Amino acid sequence: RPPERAASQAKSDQGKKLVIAVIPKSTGGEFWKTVEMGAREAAEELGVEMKWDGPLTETELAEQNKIVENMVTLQVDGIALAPLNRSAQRRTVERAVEAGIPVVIFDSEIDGHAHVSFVATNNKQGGSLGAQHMIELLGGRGRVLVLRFVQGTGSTEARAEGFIETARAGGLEIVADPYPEDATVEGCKKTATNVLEGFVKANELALDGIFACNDRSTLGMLAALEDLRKSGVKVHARFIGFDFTPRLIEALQAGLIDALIAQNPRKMGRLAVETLVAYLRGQQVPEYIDTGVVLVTREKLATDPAVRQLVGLSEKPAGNQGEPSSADK
Amino acid sequence: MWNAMWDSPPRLKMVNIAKRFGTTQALNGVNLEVAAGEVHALVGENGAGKSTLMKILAGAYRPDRGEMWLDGEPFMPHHPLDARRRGIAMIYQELSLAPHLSVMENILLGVEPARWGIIRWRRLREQAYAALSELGLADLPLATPVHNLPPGHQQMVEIARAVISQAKIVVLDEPTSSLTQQDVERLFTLIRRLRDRGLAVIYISHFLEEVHRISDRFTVLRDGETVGSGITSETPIPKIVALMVGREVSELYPRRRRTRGPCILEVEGLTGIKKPVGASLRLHRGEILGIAGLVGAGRTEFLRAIFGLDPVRAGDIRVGVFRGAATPGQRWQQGVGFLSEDRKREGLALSLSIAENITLSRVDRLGPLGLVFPGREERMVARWVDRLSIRCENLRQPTWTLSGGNQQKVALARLFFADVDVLLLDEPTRGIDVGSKAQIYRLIAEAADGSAGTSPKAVLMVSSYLPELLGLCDTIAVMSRGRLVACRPAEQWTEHTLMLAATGQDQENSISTP
Amino acid sequence: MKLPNLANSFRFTRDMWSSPWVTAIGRFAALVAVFLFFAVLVEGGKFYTPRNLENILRQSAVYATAALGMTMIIIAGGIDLSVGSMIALSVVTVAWILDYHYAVPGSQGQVETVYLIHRWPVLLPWIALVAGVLVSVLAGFINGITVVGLRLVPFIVTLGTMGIFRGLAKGLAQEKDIYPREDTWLTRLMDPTLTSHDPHWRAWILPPGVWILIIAAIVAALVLRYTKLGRYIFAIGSNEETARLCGVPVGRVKIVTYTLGGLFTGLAGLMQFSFIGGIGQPTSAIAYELFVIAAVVIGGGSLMGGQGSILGSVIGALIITILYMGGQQMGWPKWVQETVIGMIIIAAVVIDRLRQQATT
Amino acid sequence: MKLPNLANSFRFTRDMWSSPWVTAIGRFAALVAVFLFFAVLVEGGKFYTPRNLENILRQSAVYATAALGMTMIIIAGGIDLSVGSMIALSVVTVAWILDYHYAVPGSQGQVETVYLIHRWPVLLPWIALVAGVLVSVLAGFINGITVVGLRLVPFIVTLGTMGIFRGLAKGLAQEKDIYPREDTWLTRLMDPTLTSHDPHWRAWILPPGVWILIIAAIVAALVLRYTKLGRYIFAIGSNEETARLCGVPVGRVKIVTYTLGGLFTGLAGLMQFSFIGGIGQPTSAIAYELFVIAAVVIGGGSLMGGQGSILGSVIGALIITILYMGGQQMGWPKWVQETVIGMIIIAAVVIDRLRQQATT
Ligand SMILES: Nc1ncnc2c1ncn2[C@@H]1O[C@H](COP(=O)(O)OP(=O)(O)OP(=O)(O)O)[C@@H](O)[C@H]1O
Ligand SMILES: Nc1ncnc2c1ncn2[C@@H]1O[C@H](COP(=O)(O)OP(=O)(O)OP(=O)(O)O)[C@@H](O)[C@H]1O
Ligand SMILES: O[C@@H]1[C@@H](O)[C@H](O)OC[C@H]1O
Ligand SMILES: [Mg+2]
Ligand SMILES: [Mg+2]
Repeated sequence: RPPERAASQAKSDQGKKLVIAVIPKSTGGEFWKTVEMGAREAAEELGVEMKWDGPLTETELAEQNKIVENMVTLQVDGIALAPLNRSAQRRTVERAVEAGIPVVIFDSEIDGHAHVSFVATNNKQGGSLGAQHMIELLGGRGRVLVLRFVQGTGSTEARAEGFIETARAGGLEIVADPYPEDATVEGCKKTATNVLEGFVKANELALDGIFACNDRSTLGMLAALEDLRKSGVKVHARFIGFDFTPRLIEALQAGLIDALIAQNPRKMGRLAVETLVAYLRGQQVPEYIDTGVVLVTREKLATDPAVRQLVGLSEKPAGNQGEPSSADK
Repeated sequence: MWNAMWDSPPRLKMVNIAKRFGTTQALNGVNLEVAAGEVHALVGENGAGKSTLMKILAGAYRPDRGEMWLDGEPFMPHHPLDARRRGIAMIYQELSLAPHLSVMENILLGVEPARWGIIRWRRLREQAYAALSELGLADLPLATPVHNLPPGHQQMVEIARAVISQAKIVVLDEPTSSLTQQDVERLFTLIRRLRDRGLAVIYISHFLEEVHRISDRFTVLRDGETVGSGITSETPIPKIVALMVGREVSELYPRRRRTRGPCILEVEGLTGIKKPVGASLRLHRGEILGIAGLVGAGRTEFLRAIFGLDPVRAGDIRVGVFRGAATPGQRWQQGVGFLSEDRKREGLALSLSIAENITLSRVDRLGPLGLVFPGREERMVARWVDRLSIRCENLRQPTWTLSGGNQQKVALARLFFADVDVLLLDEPTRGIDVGSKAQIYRLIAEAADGSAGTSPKAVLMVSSYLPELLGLCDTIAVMSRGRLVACRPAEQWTEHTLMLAATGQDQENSISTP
Repeated sequence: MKLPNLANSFRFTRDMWSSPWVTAIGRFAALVAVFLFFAVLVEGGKFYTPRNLENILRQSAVYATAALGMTMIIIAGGIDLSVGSMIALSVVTVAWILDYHYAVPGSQGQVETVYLIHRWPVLLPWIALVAGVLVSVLAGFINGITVVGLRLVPFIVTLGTMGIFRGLAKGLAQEKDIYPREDTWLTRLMDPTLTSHDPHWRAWILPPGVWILIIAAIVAALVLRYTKLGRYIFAIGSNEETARLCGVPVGRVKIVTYTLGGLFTGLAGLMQFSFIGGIGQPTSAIAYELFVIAAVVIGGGSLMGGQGSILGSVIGALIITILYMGGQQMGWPKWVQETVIGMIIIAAVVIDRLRQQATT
Repeated sequence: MKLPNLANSFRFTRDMWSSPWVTAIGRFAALVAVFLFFAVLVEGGKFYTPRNLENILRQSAVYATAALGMTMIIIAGGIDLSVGSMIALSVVTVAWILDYHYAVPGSQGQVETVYLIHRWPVLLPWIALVAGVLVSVLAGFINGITVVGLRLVPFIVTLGTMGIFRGLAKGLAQEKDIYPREDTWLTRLMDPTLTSHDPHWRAWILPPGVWILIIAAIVAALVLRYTKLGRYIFAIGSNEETARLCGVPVGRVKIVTYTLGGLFTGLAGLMQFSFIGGIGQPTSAIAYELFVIAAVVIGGGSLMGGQGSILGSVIGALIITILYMGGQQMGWPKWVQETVIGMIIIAAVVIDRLRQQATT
């Protein structure tokens, strides 16, 4: 954690408009779009210029490294980075810091201490939140499948870990925890399909619970389950996913998903930028900022206004129900 | 002279050589003996196996059986380099150069002077220069990629390649088909020099007059077997032909009186990108009009420009009632057909069937609304396959399975199938043996007569083989440096006057259109 | 000289083995062999349940449909590396139209979002379908005129347009996935029907997408075999110079071929849209060109042009799919699957070459 | 006997414009133009800081190094679609060796894990380096003998091995990323040196990986120009039949070419290993073959064989990299970047064709 020099540098920067780079794990997908939204809002409010760029999918390490380097070249004042890999990119971050550019890490953890602050969901807690609910749903017994996401990634690995630990402690059996083929919905769906096929016995899916670690893997699993159902296989497994997208919310309402663990991507984007700017302006920032995680069930979705707001369901009464905020358009 | 050498073993002895390609027995027990210090001609019909035999000698193919001796030593090359090292230099029938490499690299390809695998450029340049000098082409640019050279010079580069190696035997497989008369003379001088130096030269050609001029002895192949050999000066050409074909070719040119019909093709001042230059010509139904000229005179370009394959810069073309330039597609529609001199590159789609090749220019005749009815196609094609006696197993056979002569007939059948009124034929018998030639001449004549059951056609025929022009055509024009310099009835021409006109020494030099 | 009548036009030694029928039967035998292999090995006969058979068709449909156009292009001596991107472009276009909305001033001075799908619930899916196909047709046309107009190697042109079309797909989707407001029948195009609970869908017997494939394949095969266009495509691939000499409008035929390629790829795009669950994902179908080309090659297409068959390519797509599905259902690790598929691609071509050698 | 003097072997009208030097200068001009474009547009002169110049070299090194081998293969008339997979295979191999460990019975009856890197801290990185390169050499050799031995089109062979090598990389890594126990100097191969605080690294002036590229490029260019092997590669690509008849050992030369391709790809693999932070990621370098081929083609290589140059390909790799970097630094959206790169690839080839036309 580079201490003093921020304050001194902050002074020299005064008067000049700050330029910061925000680098997500990928530029595709609902989750990152929402993060971008939050980040942009914050940047506008704080009067800083923001550059947003990331790799295509969440496996392209070399790509993300190049983007970080190019931002260093541009001598942006600060970088907020959601690292693809917690150990492999440690040096990437250290190099940026060596070049005099403070880095705030968000969404996913990174090894080392070069960064200024870490703004993220408590992912492990999110995982165990899911496991607790699963234990409740299954009454403390059952065979559960966990669909992971990209290996080596701070966020989703912590979720899987949190889930598995808590679930095991609560008496559940983890029968498989595969990584998907790649970081796309398709890739997740393919892997989910293959793995599920192995549990189909006598036209029945011999699983009691399923957990997926983020939006892509939840979507893929959802699609795979739908295919199974449509082809006449009985599915009684409880399904808990992570993150929300309009499609996932619909599925939750329709009973295809039992619960979603929701992070707050908008807030995450917002806080990442706010923290970075605060640091650049010479303020004290905490080492870790928790952006919060909640369990969303069908009931909460219908009744809890905070939850409804979080997932973007309109606050207006019944008639307009289901209208997403569609802030991107 | 070569008689004296019989005491020592012959330079080359090939005994009982056989080679089979799939179902084709290309060679079936061939014997060949060549002495040092002689030019030995190898002749035979298309597909007799000449090139195959030489490729075995050069190590490109392995024979199925048979033995070879080189200067009395057993000889069986495993690959071309092997043969080259033992003193076999080969100039293949098809041009075989690496177009991107320079002249000097091509000359020394495969035998570059090198130390530790590193090329010694200086020495390479010297050796290439020496070889070219010997051919009288010292001014050829050594570092230019060969694709920038005209075809004649490309052929000379290949010959230089053979000269360079310390060869004992030099094989030339149809070397003259793309050479100018001047280059042919230069080549013959070189061949004689090589012979006098004690090398053995094997010379393959369908131009029997050339064979007669240059060779000391000859060997005839027929259907993959040796059917005879002898001393050239003691054997008249017709006898060699009889050995090749297995019968007397009595009437090579079907001479008949024809009546000239109306003018159907009129060309006025046609000028292409480089050639032709202001060429004019009138062609009538019932007429066979030949165009003579040296290689590179622009005859091919003339036909291509008429047919819309090459751009036209100036001039006018009239076909029947149609005026002006047109695409090949339109030409076919107007009743004009074109036979290319280059079968392999553009004449035939070799992987398509016989039927498909024949109908390709008039697919619209195979059914209404852009449809194709295979049954109808086969009926229509069968007639022409029969008329041209194309030897094949069935109509859906890929064209590459046919022998060269039969491939040529397929290309020709396309014009008959399309029932065109004007046949533009470019070297219709290039590389074709004597027997097949006679058959092709008969077909062309029948078309012009109208004796094939249709109305008389008009034929415009380019050929470098003067006897064929004199024997077949009613009228002959000469093209020189892109200009049509003379056009007279065939009776008024002799080989000599044609030659003079082609080289631009014709006294009268008048364009007379009778 | 006699006419080559049928009796003598049939020599057992050579012609029989190289006849298109024998070739097709050979490929079919390979397909059956691959199928039987897994039918025996996958436990409990699960591999040949009607459900799995339907799945084989459903999962191979996208590749097979795109392979129809690729077959034509490859026969004409070309190649199209941009099919994956074109599929994505179609997918995104369909979703974009289904999700099209605009803002109107609402009742209380608020802005209200109006979705076109709510206005035109019947018409809009059709518009989306047509637009989704058309965009690929246009893309194919662009490939065609670039190859012909600039006289460039198709490999390079389509390598370029692969980037361009993918970029446009992402641009249209604003670099995220588009989630259409409502599910329409377009989303259900590839749904299994055999086991469906909905009698309406059951009546289809096979998923509508598979029907599209079947009809498209028949049309493509007929075009290649029984039309002038088909003849020209073969002729150009066999020897472009000859085709030109014979009056074939080479440029125009090539453009039409690439455009037809776009048409079939557009249909494949519709299927992909349904298959990934009715969303507009611009990163969809990455690297599909390789599978599609592989299907054509396994099916007997030659990258030198002049050779290939629709039936063969469809069989090729089925073989690839069965290998994947079988490998998955056998629980082979992913890496084994990839390795095996790689080997099969090579093996297929080797066998083809051996067969051809045996007949010459 | 006189030597032909230079004057007569040099025709000004034609030869001058098609001479390799003019061609090279033309390409260099294109590179400079692209560079200047961004140098002007990227604010504050940041595009031509020493740091960015170093970055351009670092970021293009993987493509450029792999392009060296690809250049040879393409000149010989072949193609290699498996380079991306080969890079991944090398990356995984290096990581696997660095992470190699085994269990021994520990002090209190417990099992203890021993890491080889702790035993042989100096030697092991070297072993990993050699093995990482060798595995790609072997892979290239396999491509070569398959193309030659089975007489297959390289497109198909390497499409197959693309799957096979990727599969093997995943298999070796057990379908996960490998995290070597310790960082070694191998991880730092591509670290920037200019801005490094470590004087030891600074002394290198450029990152060691870039040096490897420079040396490899010089060697490759010399091989192509001054050795028999190099001329044979050109001869085979120019006219394989002629080369065979002239006694060039075609098969052997092709095998050597693909194997050399593997060698350079292996070196690129080392760089990639460092560039992604020293882990063994089997999904790394997906689709890199396309960039590498594009670099060669932009650099003047012809997919028909017989043409291409090392300098050109390196310039091609630099152009592609500068376009990406410039696009990012200008803040172009991703989709614009992709679209632009696609267009540039096509434009590069068009310009090349025009230039060639002008000289003939
Ligand atoms: N590579 C090959 N594959 C199959 N058949 C071949 C091959 N090479 C030659 N043949 C066949 O072998 C026979 C002899 O061919 P070859 O080329 O030796 O004839 P040639 O005497 O040189 O004829 P031409 O006068 O036309 O050059 C022909 O029937 C030919 O079709
Ligand atoms: N200088 C040259 N460079 C390259 N190609 C040439 C050159 N001259 C002629 N050619 C080609 O060689 C072939 C024959 O040339 P051209 O048409 O001028 O002569 P021709 O009188 O028809 O001779 P031929 O009897 O060989 O057909 C043509 O295809 C032509 O394009
Ligand atoms: O870390 C990211 C996670 O927070 C989100 O849920 O999905 C994408 C992930 O990689
Ligand atoms: Mg011959
Ligand atoms: Mg000619």
